[in-house]
Amino acid sequence: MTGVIDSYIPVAIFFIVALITPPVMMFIVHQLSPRSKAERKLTTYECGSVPIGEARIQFNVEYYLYAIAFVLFDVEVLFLYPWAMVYINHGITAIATVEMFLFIVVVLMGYLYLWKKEALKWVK
Amino acid sequence: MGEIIENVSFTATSAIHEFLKKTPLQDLINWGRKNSLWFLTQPMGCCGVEMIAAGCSHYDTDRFGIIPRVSPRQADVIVISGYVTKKYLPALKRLWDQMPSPKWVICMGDCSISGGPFYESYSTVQNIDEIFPIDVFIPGCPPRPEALIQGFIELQKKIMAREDKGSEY
Amino acid sequence: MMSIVEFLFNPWVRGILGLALIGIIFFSAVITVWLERKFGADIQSRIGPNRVGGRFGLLQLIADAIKLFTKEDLIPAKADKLLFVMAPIVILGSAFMMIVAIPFGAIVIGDNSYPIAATEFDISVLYLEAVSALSVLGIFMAAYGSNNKYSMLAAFRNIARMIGYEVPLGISIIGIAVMVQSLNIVEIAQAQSPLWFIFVQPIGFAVFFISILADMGRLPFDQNEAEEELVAGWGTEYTGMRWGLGLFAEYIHMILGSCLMVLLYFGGWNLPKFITDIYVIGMFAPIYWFIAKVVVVVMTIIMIRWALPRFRIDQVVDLGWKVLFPLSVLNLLWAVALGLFFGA
Amino acid sequence: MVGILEFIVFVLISILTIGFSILVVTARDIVRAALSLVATLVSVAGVYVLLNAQFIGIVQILVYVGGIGVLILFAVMLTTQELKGDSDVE
Repeated sequence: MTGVIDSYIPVAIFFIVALITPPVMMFIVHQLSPRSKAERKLTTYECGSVPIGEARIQFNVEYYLYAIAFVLFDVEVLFLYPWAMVYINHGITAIATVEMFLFIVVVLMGYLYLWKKEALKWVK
Repeated sequence: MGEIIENVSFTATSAIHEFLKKTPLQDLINWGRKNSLWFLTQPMGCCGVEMIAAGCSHYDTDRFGIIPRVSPRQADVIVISGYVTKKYLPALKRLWDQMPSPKWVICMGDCSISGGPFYESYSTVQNIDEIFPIDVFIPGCPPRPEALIQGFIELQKKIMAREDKGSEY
Repeated sequence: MMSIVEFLFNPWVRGILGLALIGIIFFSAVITVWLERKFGADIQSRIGPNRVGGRFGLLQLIADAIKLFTKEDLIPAKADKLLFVMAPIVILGSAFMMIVAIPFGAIVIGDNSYPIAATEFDISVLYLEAVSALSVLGIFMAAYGSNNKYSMLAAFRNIARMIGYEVPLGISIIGIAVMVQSLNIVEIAQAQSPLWFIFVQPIGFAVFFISILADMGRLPFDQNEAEEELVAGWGTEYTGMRWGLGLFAEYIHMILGSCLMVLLYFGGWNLPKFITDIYVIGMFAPIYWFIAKVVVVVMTIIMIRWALPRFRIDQVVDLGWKVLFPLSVLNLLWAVALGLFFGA
Repeated sequence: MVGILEFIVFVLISILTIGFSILVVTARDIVRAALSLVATLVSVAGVYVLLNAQFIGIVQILVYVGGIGVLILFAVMLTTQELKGDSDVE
């Protein structure tokens, strides 16, 4: 194994601990706490009324528009990370800066288009 | 409406839990329970306003570790704060049923204790104590927040002395 | 001497010793909850818990923990049981995975500083951002699992808010990365030895601070737990310790977010050399310095919670997309200019 | 020794990935299927890290959990098909 993966060994250890801790805790709780056989306790809470219909309903399409915009900008932001690492001291400073500036301008054009089209408006 | 109100008493079924009740460890558990009595924000009548006031800055039930919770799933105490109309009783009973065990009831104000001004009214429920296992009655019309706080302290004493009814529900 | 250091920096040893950090963070989450109640009481001119554990109610959280541990654990009949049970694991797991990469101060011996972190890698800032996004999925699982209308609304609001603020958060982090030319959080912390980045990039700090508040779901951005509208948000159907785990995860997120803020903008643990050269005190002084800064940030966040009202969800989304995003791009340009001026 | 460990981790991640991807197509609840898909993509991130491509691995988590996962969940919640939990079936 090389050095890079070594630094992920603690991540793996923490991952396993994170998987184990809540079940162990809930087991202890299960032993200590009272348990009752009552169907009425397990009804869905809705301010004391009987719930009408399912909670898993269709949602507004506006959420989806936000999600699409988010994916676009998220991926574009990710392109900036490698660039930020190398744009200085690698002999490409001038061209890298100009190109990234152009990239940001293009992204901003898309952003302005979204704004103009009212895709970022919560309730139309 | 149209729901049948049953007076069901639920019993605990965990073996370790039953065993703990006979040991001094239960005192520690009761100490924890009595010092974190979270009450359900469920105001019903004019007493409800006093109940809210008891949680606010001037009276500050947080001193005793008593804080309001909005969901019955995280509440320990339900305060019947006012007249219980026949129409509201199913909702109240449902909220009480949805609270996880152990849970306690405090009966606040004359209306909920005996009917008060609505004694033998056609629309209010009399004899609340036959429907809920009430631990503390707080008389008054409406009782002042201090009285509610005293009621909480009496409930704490009952929990410590293991004489409360609520632990069984 | 060197062999001990080498032994401690073995990844296996480091990972297992690092588990102690989980305990420490759990303990500090308990303290933060206590601080929230006591300090919040001060702000509202109340007294706050003062009945158990002396005048300051120090044992209040122990009592709460005992109660939560002995409270009945309910799974609603209509719930999707698998998702309902898995959700706290994902929320808490996201918090645990964040603990791995954050250095909680450093021990300075001579010219060498040994950061107290379970691990270090080159892109830890990006890793933290990625892992903290996992908790959103956990909240969605909790909401969909419990099959409660309030929870579903809470989860959707939560996702809508998160995706509005993740982009400005990312860009403000790039603003730092272009100046340090590293995504390693230890290097970023050490790079601000003479000058904190909050003075270099005030706009970036404002964007980061607001975004991380929204990311942590603290007021004024807690639309997903707005008690007046949505009962208890995703936790409406959760009882006892299962709810307690989620609550703890949120407080752990808050502490870790404060740590991140201190590391990125408030100079981390750096102290002048003449202080760290003092024989034993100086060795551990950076840790105290770091913790002091984190406490200040945490208390600021608590103060904001008790002092500000809650925004409407459309205002929140508008703030993220229409104000913070352009501001973060502006800050990026400023940071690039600074980076070109000083870096090249 | 170290090579064996790497192999074991790889096998574990592969089992996770395959298991979750089978769940994607067999789950009756459409949201469970979507969440399994996200879990599959996260386990693929583990493979990337194992291949020394840590940046790709982290980006995989960031994009596929934060972005695509949310997008899929929203898309699923938009469908007109009546959503039913597996708890009804079991």
